[in-house]
Amino acid sequence: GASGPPASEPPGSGSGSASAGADAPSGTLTVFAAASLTDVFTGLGSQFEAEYPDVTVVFSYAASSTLAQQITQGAPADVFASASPTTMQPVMAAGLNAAAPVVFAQNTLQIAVPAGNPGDVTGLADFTDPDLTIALCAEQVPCGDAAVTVFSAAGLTPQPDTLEQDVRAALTKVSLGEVDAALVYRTDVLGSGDAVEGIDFPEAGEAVNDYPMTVLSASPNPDAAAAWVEFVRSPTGEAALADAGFALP
Amino acid sequence: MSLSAHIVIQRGALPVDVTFEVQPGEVLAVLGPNGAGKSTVLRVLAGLARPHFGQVRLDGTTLDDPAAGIRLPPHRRPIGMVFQDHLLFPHLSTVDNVAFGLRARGASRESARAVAAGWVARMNLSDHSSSKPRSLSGGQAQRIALARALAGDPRLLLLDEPLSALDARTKLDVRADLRHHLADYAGATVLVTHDPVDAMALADQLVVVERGRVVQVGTPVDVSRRPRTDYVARLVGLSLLAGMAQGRSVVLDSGATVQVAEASSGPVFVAIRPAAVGLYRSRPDGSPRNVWPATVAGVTPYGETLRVDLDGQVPLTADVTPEAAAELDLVLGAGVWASVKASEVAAYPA
Amino acid sequence: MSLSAHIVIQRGALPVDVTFEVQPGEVLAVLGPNGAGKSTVLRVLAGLARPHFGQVRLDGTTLDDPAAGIRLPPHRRPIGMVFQDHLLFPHLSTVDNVAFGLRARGASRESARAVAAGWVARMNLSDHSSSKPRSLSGGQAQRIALARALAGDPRLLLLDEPLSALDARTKLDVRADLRHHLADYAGATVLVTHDPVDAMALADQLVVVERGRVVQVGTPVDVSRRPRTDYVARLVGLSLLAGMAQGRSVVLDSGATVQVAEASSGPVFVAIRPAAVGLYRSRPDGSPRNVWPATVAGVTPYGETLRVDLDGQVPLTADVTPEAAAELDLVLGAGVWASVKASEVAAYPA
Amino acid sequence: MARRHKAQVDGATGVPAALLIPAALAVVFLVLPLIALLVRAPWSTLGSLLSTPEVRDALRLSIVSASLATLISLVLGVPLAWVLARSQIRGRGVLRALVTVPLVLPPVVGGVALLLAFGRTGVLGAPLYDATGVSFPFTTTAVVLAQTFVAMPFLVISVEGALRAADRRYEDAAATLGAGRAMTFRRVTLPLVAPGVAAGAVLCWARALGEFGATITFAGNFPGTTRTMTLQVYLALETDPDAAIALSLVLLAVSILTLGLLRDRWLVRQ
Amino acid sequence: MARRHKAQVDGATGVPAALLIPAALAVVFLVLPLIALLVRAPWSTLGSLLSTPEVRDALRLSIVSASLATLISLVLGVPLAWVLARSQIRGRGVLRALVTVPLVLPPVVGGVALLLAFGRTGVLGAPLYDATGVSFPFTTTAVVLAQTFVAMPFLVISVEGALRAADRRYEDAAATLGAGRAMTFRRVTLPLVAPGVAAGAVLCWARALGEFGATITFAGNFPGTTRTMTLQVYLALETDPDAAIALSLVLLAVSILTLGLLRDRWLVRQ
Ligand SMILES: Nc1ncnc2c1ncn2[C@@H]1O[C@H](COP(=O)(O)OP(=O)(O)OP(=O)(O)O)[C@@H](O)[C@H]1O
Ligand SMILES: Nc1ncnc2c1ncn2[C@@H]1O[C@H](COP(=O)(O)OP(=O)(O)OP(=O)(O)O)[C@@H](O)[C@H]1O
Ligand SMILES: [Mg+2]
Ligand SMILES: [Mg+2]
Repeated sequence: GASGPPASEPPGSGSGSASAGADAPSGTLTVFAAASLTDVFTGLGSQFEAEYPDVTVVFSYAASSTLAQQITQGAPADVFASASPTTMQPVMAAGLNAAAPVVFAQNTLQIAVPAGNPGDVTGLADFTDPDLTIALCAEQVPCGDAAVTVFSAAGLTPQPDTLEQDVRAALTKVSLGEVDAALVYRTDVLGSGDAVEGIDFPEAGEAVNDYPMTVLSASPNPDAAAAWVEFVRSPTGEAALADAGFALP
Repeated sequence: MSLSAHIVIQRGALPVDVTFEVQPGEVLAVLGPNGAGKSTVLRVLAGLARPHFGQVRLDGTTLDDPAAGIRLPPHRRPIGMVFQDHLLFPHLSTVDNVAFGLRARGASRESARAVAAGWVARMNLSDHSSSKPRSLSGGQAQRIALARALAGDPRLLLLDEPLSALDARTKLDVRADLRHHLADYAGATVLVTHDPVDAMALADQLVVVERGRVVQVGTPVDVSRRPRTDYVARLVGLSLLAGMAQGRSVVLDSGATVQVAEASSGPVFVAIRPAAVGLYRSRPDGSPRNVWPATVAGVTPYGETLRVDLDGQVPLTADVTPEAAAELDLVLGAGVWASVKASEVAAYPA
Repeated sequence: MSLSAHIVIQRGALPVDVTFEVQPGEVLAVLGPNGAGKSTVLRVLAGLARPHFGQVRLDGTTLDDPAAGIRLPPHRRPIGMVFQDHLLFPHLSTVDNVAFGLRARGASRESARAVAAGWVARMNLSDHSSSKPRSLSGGQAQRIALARALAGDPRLLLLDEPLSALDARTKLDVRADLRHHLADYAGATVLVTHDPVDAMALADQLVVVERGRVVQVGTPVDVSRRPRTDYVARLVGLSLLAGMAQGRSVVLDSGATVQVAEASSGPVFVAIRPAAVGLYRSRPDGSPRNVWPATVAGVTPYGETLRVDLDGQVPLTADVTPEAAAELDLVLGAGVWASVKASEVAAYPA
Repeated sequence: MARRHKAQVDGATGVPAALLIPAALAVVFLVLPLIALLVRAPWSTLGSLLSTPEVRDALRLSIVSASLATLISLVLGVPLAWVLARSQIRGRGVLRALVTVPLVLPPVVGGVALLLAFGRTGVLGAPLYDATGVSFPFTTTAVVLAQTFVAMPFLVISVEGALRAADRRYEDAAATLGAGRAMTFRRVTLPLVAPGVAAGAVLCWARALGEFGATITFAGNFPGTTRTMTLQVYLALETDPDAAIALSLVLLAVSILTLGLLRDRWLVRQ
Repeated sequence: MARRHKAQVDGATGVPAALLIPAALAVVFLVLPLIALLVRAPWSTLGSLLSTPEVRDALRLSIVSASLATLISLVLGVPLAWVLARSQIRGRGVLRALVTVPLVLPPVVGGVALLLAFGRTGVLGAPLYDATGVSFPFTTTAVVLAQTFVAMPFLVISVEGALRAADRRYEDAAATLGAGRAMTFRRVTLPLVAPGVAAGAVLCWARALGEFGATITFAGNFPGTTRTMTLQVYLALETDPDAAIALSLVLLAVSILTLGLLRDRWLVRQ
């Protein structure tokens, strides 16, 4: 986690050190991961390689939907870490997951406003103000889906000016001051630096977005894949995820 | 290496239908007014236009025969062509333009260049051998186009007014050179020209085309002495009249009578040289047997004489000296008398 | 509406430096060999090429004066121009090509069309008035180019070989028409041509340009009678010799002596008409005072006579009948005697 | 004999192998993926997809905005191409390089750049907003602007190429007939390079139609005003890839139809 | 008097207002966003960004793959353009429409189509994989293929436009000199339309360099093998938008430099 140097010494964890076994994983491990995991996974990757020196981890980051497409078209991936259960669906439908996907992280919504909060946004209720410029995610993407849930829980009808295709597009507009508020994930607010301020709101707990991960049935390197899933769910992994703003299941 | 052609093709509103033969080593000149179809005929011979009907044979090989579905593509024809507007390749230097055909026919770069350089020198343009066509004058461009066509040593040479842009001096040289080359040349040549002097100098045989049809065929001397259409007559500087001969007089369609040197009968053409026509203010009394009234329809300087077009029952052209013209007061519309000696009037069967 | 021009411009390797004046209503013909710079001069007058030095004034207005930084752009010049290669707009119909200049100068679409249709009719091309230039023959295209230039009623008319692609018949008509128009025309005309007949027929004044310089100026009759360079002499069909006169004999640079009709002294040119030259197999004994040995350098048919080029101390051209040529056995390199009567030889100061 | 000639004739009126083989390869390479898409497309659901008003709106918006973007590109871009090809203006090289910028910029970054320039807090957008209260983002205007920004360079570059290849002597002839530069341009130059302009317009329209990144960044994504067909396709990709393919095919069909009709009209003149 | 003329001269050697004003507007519109980007760019971090081996790899990969894609497009696309412009082949209209397909297809869908055709389970990919064990996706080859698929139509359309505008009579002249179609094409047609081909190649290269959607879908996003500069920008957008802008500017600078050098060479011939 935030403490300690990247583990040159393995974290003594209850899940047991896989490196102890005679069949220590080796070779190349290919991880298909949602683009929002770029920072966390890249960091975890080096730690993993330190623990399993015979393994080289290669990441391919893209939109979860793109990754799912690639996997169903026969992509040679070992692990798929998706940003939503929806995008995991096509892979499961095609029977390409080796085991039931595990949820390794969760994300909740936060209100993002430009630095200085020019629109004086205080809570979800401001999203119904037609004078404010509001960005939400489209229903088809996870953050949009979650937004629908929180608004109905709050009994509010938002007045968005745009329904963004991904969180990134929404955040760009917040950081440039084009919109007065947007509803995005707290991890994204955290990763956006000083240009964006986050405001918590009580209904956020109503919509929790799960990040599922699975080893793929066509995995060329199932041992390393299994080790990776373990590793992400180990205390080291959980600490890194928590640092990035994710909630743990 | 004889060429025989029967070409039928529709060009816009003009139906072209011509037939001719050219023997090996012979030069055929095609004469005719603008828009008669001369360039069209050359394009068919080159394979650039498809005839609708007819047959073109060179040397026993059929080049075109639409009915049999035969058409040899242009690049397989052993031809050389000079286009009316040169069409030098703008991106190639003068010498590379000339070398193009040699290269296309398989010569190596060096040998093609060497032969081409020889041709450029022959055209007196060695100074320009590495210039692009854009920087050549009109006449220089035409000489290079000629060299380009000749360099490939074609078996059929097609020339579309190859001398028209040349200055008088160069024309003499190029014409002489061309004549020289054509004399040595075993293939057939078809030359389109407007200049009767070129035709006389270069051609063994003349075909006159008007409105897509052949109107007269013959040797240059034949055609120039006995024109059969107004166009040819003007071309060779004669006045042409048509009529019925009865002994030594010919009755024209207008009713006038012309006395001629030799007796004949039936429909004839009558040709009169402008220099043989005398003009008078009042009816002359003398030996000339042909005397007609006329009005002046136009006066044009022609070299050092004046050429006078006359209207009347006997339309004629007369050449007079400027002094005579001043004396006769030859303004437009003036009435004069024209006289011609019967011995100066040639009649031949129409 | 007088034009005065002093034009200095470098074209490739050719330095052009010419000066001339054209009075209102006058036609100036520019003659010269290929590549002499004739088209270049026209392009400068049109504003399409920038002179490096000199001055062009039309009607008191300065069109070009590089030293003063003055240059009127082409479209502001009241000119009409016929290009050597026509340059008809390929996307416009014949009549729209002619109407273009009128429209550009502000006429309404209808009136421009009406005037243009008149011009097309005048060129006998009404049948083609809605065709695209691509479907015109070479000569038809040139007539339309002429109409296009004339239609705008320009104050300075620039003609780059306007008649060269016309057939003999049309040429007569268009030349007469052009002459007619030019006679009525108040502006100045500069005409580039290769054809001495055109120059004689149309020009009031001649400028002969060779290698970028003016070599002779004068009226057509003057220039044709008293050529000052070989090029001009050939152009008008004379043989030109240079020498020193002492009374009635002229000593040529080659050492030979020519007897002339009138006495003079100092450097002179001697001009001899080919028709005045007699050829003999052996030295003739008779009245002609000039008799020289020569060898045959070339024989070319010229109309109905043969033109014989002679080498020797006195290089000459002679016209002979085909019969005489056969009798004399005029093959290349044959030795002959040439004789000319002193009364046929004109000498004038060099 | 006749037979031999016959064979030669066929060989010549056809296309030489040196050209035909690569051309055929190109076609296979470009068309095979399309065929694969067609095979995969959920034909049965196409009807119901097309009948949703959302899709119809998106399609209409796409076509209208791409056409407007092409129109603006023609009006502004053809003169720019002329300046690049013909004028003696200093710094033409730099200018040309700058014009190619939007070609290379990742579209999303292009969208960011547009926001920085024309957004509510942008270099030009902020004073505009302060003065008039008008701001471009989240409007259909923004869609057109984004598409124009991304697609105009295609037009400019192809028209410049056509202008350079054109014979300039016709422009000389027009000048001697009294036509100023503007008239020469309009009545001579432009008709002469019409095929090049048509090609450029096709490229421009197609690029505008397929535009995604700059649009979503600069204009946002709201049904009816800024959600073009491409945005619709991207959203569908998230949840129902087959629907996305079907929507793309609709977009394709419309564009092929439009281009087919227009190009035939344009090219007949030639 | 002289003064009046002087003024006229300037007016004429310059650019007519009717062209200058729209051209200037176009330049402002295209350049202003770029300036805004430049102002905003994190200049201080540029050095450290450029020194990461990841970025250098991505840049190299981008340039190499875009250049290869352009090369393939030239080799296959110019003949295709010739066939579209010159041959009498039946169904040319359909062919041309098909060629424009990748222009309109949203790039991600294009990537899906490529997967469906050339992927390991694709129409052509499956038999290929079964026979040889070779599969394209997720390799550098896939990057080149994706870029070629998306960019080649730009080349084809502009070259076709140039071919149509070219004077065909020069080809006639070449034929009478014994040059077959292939030689005529190589030695006459191609040099005559060189400016058009150059313009097409520039468009093609730029489009390939900026390509994102098809690449990430068909080739994946692996550092060193398939992560081009645009993909790098995309990732940076997720984590550090300022770095993304800086990376885009690097991409821009490289492309402007390359195009500037090449175009000057090509255009001088003209
Ligand atoms: N591509 C074409 N389409 C339609 N009509 C054409 C085409 N080319 C030529 N013509 C017409 O065919 C006729 C013959 O043209 P051609 O060029 O053969 O004449 P020509 O005898 O060579 O004339 P010139 O001496 O003026 O060159 C002309 O009336 C011309 O208008
Ligand atoms: N754009 C150019 N660049 C370089 N040199 C040129 C250019 N245009 C013409 N020249 C050269 O300038 C000289 C004069 O050319 P110009 O066209 O004026 O000759 P001309 O007298 O009209 O000849 P012609 O009677 O053959 O038409 C020629 O030697 C030509 O090669
Ligand atoms: Mg002709
Ligand atoms: Mg000239």
